[in-house]
Amino acid sequence: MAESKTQPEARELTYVAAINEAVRAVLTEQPDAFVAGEDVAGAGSVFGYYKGLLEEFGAERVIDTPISEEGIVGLGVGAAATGLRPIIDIMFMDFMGECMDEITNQMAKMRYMFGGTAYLPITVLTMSGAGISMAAQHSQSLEAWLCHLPGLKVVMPATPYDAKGLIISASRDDNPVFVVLNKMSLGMKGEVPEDSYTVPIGEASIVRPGENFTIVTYSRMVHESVKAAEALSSLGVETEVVDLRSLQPLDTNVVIESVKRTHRAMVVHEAVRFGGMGGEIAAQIQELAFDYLDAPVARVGAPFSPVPFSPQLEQSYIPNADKIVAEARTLLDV
Amino acid sequence: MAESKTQPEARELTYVAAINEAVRAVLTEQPDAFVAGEDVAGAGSVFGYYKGLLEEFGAERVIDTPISEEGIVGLGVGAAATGLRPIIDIMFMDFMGECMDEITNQMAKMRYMFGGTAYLPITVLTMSGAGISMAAQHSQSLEAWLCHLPGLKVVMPATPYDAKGLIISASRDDNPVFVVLNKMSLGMKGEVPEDSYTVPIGEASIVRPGENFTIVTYSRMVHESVKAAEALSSLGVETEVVDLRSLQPLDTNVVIESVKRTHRAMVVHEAVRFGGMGGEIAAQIQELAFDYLDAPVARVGAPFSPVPFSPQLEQSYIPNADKIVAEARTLLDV
Amino acid sequence: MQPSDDVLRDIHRRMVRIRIFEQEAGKLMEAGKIPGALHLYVGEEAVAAGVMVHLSDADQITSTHRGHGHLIAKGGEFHKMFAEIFGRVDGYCKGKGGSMHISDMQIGMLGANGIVGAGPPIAVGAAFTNKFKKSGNVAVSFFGDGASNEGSVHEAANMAALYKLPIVFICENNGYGEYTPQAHHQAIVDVADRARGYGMPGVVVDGMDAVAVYEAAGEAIKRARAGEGPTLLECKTYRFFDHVGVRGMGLSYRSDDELAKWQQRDPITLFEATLIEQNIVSAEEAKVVHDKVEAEVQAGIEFAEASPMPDPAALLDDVYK
Amino acid sequence: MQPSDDVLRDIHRRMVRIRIFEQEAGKLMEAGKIPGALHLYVGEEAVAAGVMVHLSDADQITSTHRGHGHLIAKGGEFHKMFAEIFGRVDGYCKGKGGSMHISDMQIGMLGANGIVGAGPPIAVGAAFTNKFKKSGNVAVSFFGDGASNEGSVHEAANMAALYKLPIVFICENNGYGEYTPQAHHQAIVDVADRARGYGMPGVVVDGMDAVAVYEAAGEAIKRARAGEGPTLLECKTYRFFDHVGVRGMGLSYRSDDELAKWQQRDPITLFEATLIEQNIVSAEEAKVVHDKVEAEVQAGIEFAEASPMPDPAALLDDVYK
Ligand SMILES: Cc1ncc(C[n+]2csc(CCOP(=O)(O)OP(=O)(O)O)c2C)c(N)n1
Ligand SMILES: Cc1ncc(C[n+]2csc(CCOP(=O)(O)OP(=O)(O)O)c2C)c(N)n1
Ligand SMILES: [Mg+2]
Ligand SMILES: [Mg+2]
Repeated sequence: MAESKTQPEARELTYVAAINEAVRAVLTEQPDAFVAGEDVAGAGSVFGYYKGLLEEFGAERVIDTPISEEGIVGLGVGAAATGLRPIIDIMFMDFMGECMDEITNQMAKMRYMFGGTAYLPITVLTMSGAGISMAAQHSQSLEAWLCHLPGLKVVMPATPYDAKGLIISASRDDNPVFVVLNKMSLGMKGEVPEDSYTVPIGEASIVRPGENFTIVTYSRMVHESVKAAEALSSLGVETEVVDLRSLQPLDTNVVIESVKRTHRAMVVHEAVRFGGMGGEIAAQIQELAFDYLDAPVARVGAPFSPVPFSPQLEQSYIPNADKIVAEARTLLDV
Repeated sequence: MAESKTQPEARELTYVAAINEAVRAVLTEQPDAFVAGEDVAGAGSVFGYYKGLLEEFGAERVIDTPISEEGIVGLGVGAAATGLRPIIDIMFMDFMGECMDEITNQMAKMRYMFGGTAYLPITVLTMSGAGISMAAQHSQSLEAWLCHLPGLKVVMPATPYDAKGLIISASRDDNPVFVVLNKMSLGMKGEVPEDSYTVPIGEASIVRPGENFTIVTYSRMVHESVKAAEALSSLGVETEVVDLRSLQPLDTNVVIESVKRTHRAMVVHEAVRFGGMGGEIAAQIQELAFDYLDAPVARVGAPFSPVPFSPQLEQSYIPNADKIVAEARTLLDV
Repeated sequence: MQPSDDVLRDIHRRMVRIRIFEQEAGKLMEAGKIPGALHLYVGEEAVAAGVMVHLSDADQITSTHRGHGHLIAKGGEFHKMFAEIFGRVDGYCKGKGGSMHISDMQIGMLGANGIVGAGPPIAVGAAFTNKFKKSGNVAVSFFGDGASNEGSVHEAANMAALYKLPIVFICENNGYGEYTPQAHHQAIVDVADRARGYGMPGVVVDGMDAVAVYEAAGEAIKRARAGEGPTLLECKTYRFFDHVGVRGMGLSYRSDDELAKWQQRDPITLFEATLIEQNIVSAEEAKVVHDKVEAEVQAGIEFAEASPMPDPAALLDDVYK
Repeated sequence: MQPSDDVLRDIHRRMVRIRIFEQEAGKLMEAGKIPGALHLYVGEEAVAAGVMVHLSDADQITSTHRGHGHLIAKGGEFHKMFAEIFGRVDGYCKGKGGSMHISDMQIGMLGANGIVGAGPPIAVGAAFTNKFKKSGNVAVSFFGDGASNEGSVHEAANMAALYKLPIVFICENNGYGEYTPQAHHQAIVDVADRARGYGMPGVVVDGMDAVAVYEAAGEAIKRARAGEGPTLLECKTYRFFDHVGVRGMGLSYRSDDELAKWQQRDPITLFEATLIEQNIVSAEEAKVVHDKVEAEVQAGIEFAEASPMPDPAALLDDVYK
């Protein structure tokens, strides 16, 4: 896939508007692309991603589906295998349980099982994260399930810029790509060029340079990590924050190079800590940079419980800058 | 739950016979227990777990279901919430995608979401692993999905003794417990006492002591690891093999104590290495025993592809003693 | 199955309880006092009330994301409900569940559910217990027209018919799944047409008519208790508020005309008029019912507001038993 | 839709191709030459042949775990099939898929599938492509009586009817899901009864009668191509071998009598007798068909045996494009 980083212009968009612009760009560029999902057409998605697209591209390309997640993903798999480029919407990532078979056993494996004779250019947009009291079944971050499945790619944009660029990359990719969005970020603003640009899948970005400590993170936790880095700075620790952007493939190089410079690292994600991607990343860091490490690789993630409803409880559940700082201070002894 | 380790008698059973005996013991002890799943009654399961149980306990307690995994797990959830103690059979673990919502959003979370007013004494028996050319959709080891879900317990017995003891423990537990079995192990023999005994959930066992190196593993890979340990012994490395038996809860203590003694560790599982439980375990080891480690914690798992059908390819895919030894020699420089 | 006057009064009371609770909840939500999502039941009261009046505390129900009405009709208590949807420690779920997971295991209300279509398989499990224990209890599963397209509902219906379980499936067809009209989510008009494909009776009833619901549900529940197996009962109804909250996302997916037409068939107005006409309750008595419920709702709100937020130290409680 | 003589001969040839391939595959399996699981199609040939003769290479099908018959009838080549089920590099899937994932994208065979019920949603996607591209092609989805209870089949059927997609659902009702008889997995006799609940026609046909299948499938496919939407066509059939392999697990879940009764209605014997009686093929010509296929099967086996095992270095190929 061609990479086409353009100069950012001084135009600001929200995360949700960037998603909208990305999907519009894809539908414009790719005559075989279409969007299908629950309430994506008439309502433009409950998150507003697709507002105006039904009007612009018509009901043949922006399609409301029944509440049938397995059917929807199956439709995407079958359409992709026969020449279209579906954008499939799974409203909340929590609903993946309803279509995990189509994801795991069909989408991820068809190409391999068929000896390379098929390919599936599917983009799946879905929503993760807690923070607005949607309780245990509408707040999860289950990316670890997807990253464990050979055949899938997984990206998790933290900014409007990356949301747009990664969605466009995903839909130009000839493999299934999950774009896992974040609900607390929908209103966040950032620079977004007007043209159709890509953010390459599999490339992390250093969003804050630093020499003493590396935080590896992704999605909304990038911003909490940057905040934490500012706080740590006042304690004399200069933290490098690596935004992975893609979890599968994982940009191990950028992470390892950073840790080799800083000698201490922490992985931060919103998902439940136990069994989350932090384990994989921490394991890789110590495998590949063992001799450079002056301290264990720490991990910050959600505690081992479902997401509670009550706002204060929920706040005490979700990782944030304070918790990152606290954990870092213990780790770094500052 | 009462622990009741009994003296092993000199009676040998196969893994599948141990499973059968365990379920028989549970149905005998617990009048509210029943077994439901596809072909569990008339056929006694395609793996033979339940042979004879329909005849012994009747069609009200050993129940063939339609091919409806979501319905079957839902039946288990609803029955457990209203006072029964279901044993639910999911024929192949690969089919969990069909019922992942019931597992994730109902079974694992009901108690928490309801503020502790419900409890779900469900035991799920399911089958993992490759090795008999069942190809990509009948050979997976997806325990990582389950271990990431607060509210579930997960055990993976390596021996007939543990299979029986863990199934009995699982069905006495008042929480949902997944007993993930292994298809290559069905015919393996081992000592199994006749009486109803338990193997405590959450307790690892050291199956081979050693001073120079720790392998942390579970399920069938325990045996490959022990084989590898023998080979390493001839190279002067005495390997301690820790059979986790339970993955959730994880017996961190036994692992950490071992590593503190041996200073070098490797995690071995059959699941895909990337995103597998090895990441979590390796991350914990370096978090909790960093200063004791003389080398990075290594991991052996399946490579990043679906399971191939062709026997030789499949053999080159599955971790085994040779691969463990090779990886260990690199790690330990022997 | 003609309802007695007492039963009629009971249904009326249950409907009013739902209506006033939901209206107040809607206001509180708009006032920013309720976190998260709130799916209100206003307009559909005849369904919950007409069904639930047949059930004892030992009978079980599974509910939906739109669960308050079901819980109230089943006997739920306002103060614990408000406390829950406010996220307080005295709520039904100690504040951990909220509106979408509100539940009362004591009275067989196996939970509102944030997953569309998740209830029916669980209800099959409850019905299985009833049969296994020969308890004579029945399980009732509510689900929407939108939910009817989930595979889980299909699997549950088939299993229920296969095992002849004591269960009733109630499809609350309010014409929409979120913002998608029925005609855009299925090519059929009557969800009850699916019953035959499982080997169970399918019945369509006017869900705005509490007596009609009462009678049809009574038949189905009797059948279930008698060991004759499940029924699929479709109640045609309408929600007067938006999908979420009162005004929702402000989308124009349904017309004012359509809403007005249905509001003319307000199940409570209709039912109350009949009761008064038939001298079963006087206008006065009806007003007393409303006033009493109103007072109880206000007391519930006060209770809930006084209830503390859960202690963060309780975060990890109740993950396991 | 009366079949021409040529079509009849074509159907015959396809049936014989399936039968001999499967019989040989069964023998090879019993001889230990085929790794993994093998679900054979013997007894059900009239279904695949009667349907597939209506399709071009541009029409798509989804199959099941019992997929050889579908692939052969769709035009699959023996040598690549044997190579695949032997796990050789010249197989359809380079040895990576095996029997349960055998597929030929070139001729629109979108794969056998190890997941029961997984095909229909994928076929809906293929039909969606056909409609989107206005290609005039049709998708056909095969699934079993057992599979009909999977939620995926329900969701697919509803979506197909909703969008009026060019698709036909073929339920191969052979009376069993593995070892469980139909009466133990659903409370209905005709899976086609489910069609009405989606708003599509449901048709039952004798799956042992190739002409009956041909005619009913022809109608359904014509409807689909004409943009009139899906049909659910149920073919009553029987497998002469066990669920897996030839003799399976040796369970006595069906009686010898039952098997014998169905074998008397062997679809090939019946059909051949009719063809000969009606002078469409002579007994001699029929034998030539068998002999030719036999020779082709043997050549396919030889090819497959000579084909190398895949190089372990190819293990990680084709995970991604
Ligand atoms: C599995 C799943 N898919 C989608 C959703 C999002 N969602 C919540 S309510 C709803 C509509 C449900 O429609 P219906 O079943 O008719 O119930 P109603 O809201 O009309 O009462 C949808 C799509 C969900 N919560 N769960
Ligand atoms: C999702 C899933 N559940 C269960 C199985 C195990 N299984 C394989 S074939 C089969 C029976 C299928 O019955 P049916 O659909 O009638 O097809 P038939 O074998 O009779 O052709 C079962 C249960 C599976 N492969 N996939
Ligand atoms: Mg609705
Ligand atoms: Mg069958």
